[in-house]
Amino acid sequence: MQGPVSPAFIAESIAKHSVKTNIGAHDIFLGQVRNDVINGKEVKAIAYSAYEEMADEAVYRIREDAFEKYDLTCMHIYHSLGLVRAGEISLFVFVSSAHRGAAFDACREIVERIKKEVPVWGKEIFEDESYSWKQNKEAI
Amino acid sequence: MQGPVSPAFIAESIAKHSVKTNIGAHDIFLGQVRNDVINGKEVKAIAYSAYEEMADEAVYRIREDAFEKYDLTCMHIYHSLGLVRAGEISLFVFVSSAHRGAAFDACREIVERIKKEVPVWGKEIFEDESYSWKQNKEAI
Amino acid sequence: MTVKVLFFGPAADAAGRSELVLEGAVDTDELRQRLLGLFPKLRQLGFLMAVNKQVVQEKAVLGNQDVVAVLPPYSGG
Amino acid sequence: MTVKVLFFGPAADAAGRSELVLEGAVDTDELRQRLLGLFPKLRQLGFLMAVNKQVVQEKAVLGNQDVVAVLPPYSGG
Repeated sequence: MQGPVSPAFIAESIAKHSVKTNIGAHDIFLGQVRNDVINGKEVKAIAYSAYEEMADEAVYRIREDAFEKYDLTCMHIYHSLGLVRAGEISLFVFVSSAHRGAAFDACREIVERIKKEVPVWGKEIFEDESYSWKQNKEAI
Repeated sequence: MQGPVSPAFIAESIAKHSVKTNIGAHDIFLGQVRNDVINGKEVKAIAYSAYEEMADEAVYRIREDAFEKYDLTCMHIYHSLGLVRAGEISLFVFVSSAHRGAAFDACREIVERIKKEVPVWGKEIFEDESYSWKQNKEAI
Repeated sequence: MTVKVLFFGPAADAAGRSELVLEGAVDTDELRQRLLGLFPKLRQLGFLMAVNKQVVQEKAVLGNQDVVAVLPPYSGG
Repeated sequence: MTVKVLFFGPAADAAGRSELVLEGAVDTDELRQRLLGLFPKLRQLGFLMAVNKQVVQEKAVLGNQDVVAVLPPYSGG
């Protein structure tokens, strides 16, 4: 989605699941942009870009694999594109299952795979409008 | 809290964290009441009761232990008391940290400990107003 | 010497009440036996006891005015 | 025979462009060498290549009109 994931959007997503009364557990991961200090300058936002067609395919594969491996009721994955300010949310993974084990296991695995397999890049923008490219801890 | 945890309340909780720009990861667990079928009758709600003073102490201990063990920024735990209908949320655990590992580990451990250590009981109420006492899979 | 006994969840159903004041129970083992005698339905339930909000796993001596909670397996979440 | 090369994230910075059409590259190893020659800043970046959206870990033969993406380490989330 373009821009940050809003708390209202998350609330709507949660509310929609109240009709699915076979669900017993939801695990939700939210990635929030940190105001890291890099070489003395504070990150004020991250601009995300992606190889969108390939990213869509990667997310589709991650979804399919998770449904295959775990007993899940439903799953939603949203990653921001464009500008997300420090304190705003850039990643929303929402996994639901009858029992909590599957939701916990799947949600964590999905987040790890998103970081590793989805072609998205974050440009960290500092207060003075200069930038550097974000480096994830577990890079390729 | 009395009654179900509303999606709007969850959204407000998330929104409040946007000022904490040292947070990079939130893990949120939500327990939702399932319409299990027990002896042919469908659960329409659970009425929760607790030994409240002891429950408060148990939650306090779980909080303290998690802050001690994991590098967390903040943590919020809410369990419903009173009536929660099938599809509504009865447990809300919200754990935030700079990096995702701590949030994931702590959230899961907190949920397991809540189920084991907090004196709360759920009375499953069926469509015909009869009831049975809920049994958790990992009981004492 | 009196102790106050609190019954929670299915234990309140089994005892038909949420509290009870008992005289002369000296320790938790003796109290457990008296409760099982008074309320036989507690037998199939299984329960722990907490004395003044502390769960006791072994026999504990009771003091005057202690509050003893009868705690069947928890089922929160 | 032409291939279209797409540059993403820091690779677009290093190449100063987001795409480029190249003639005559027969496989991904040869293409990599040509790209490093054209855009030396790609060296320090490190990158994988995807041919028609499939990441290739070993040398792959290129066909006419293939789309090759230059993918520096991902940093989503």
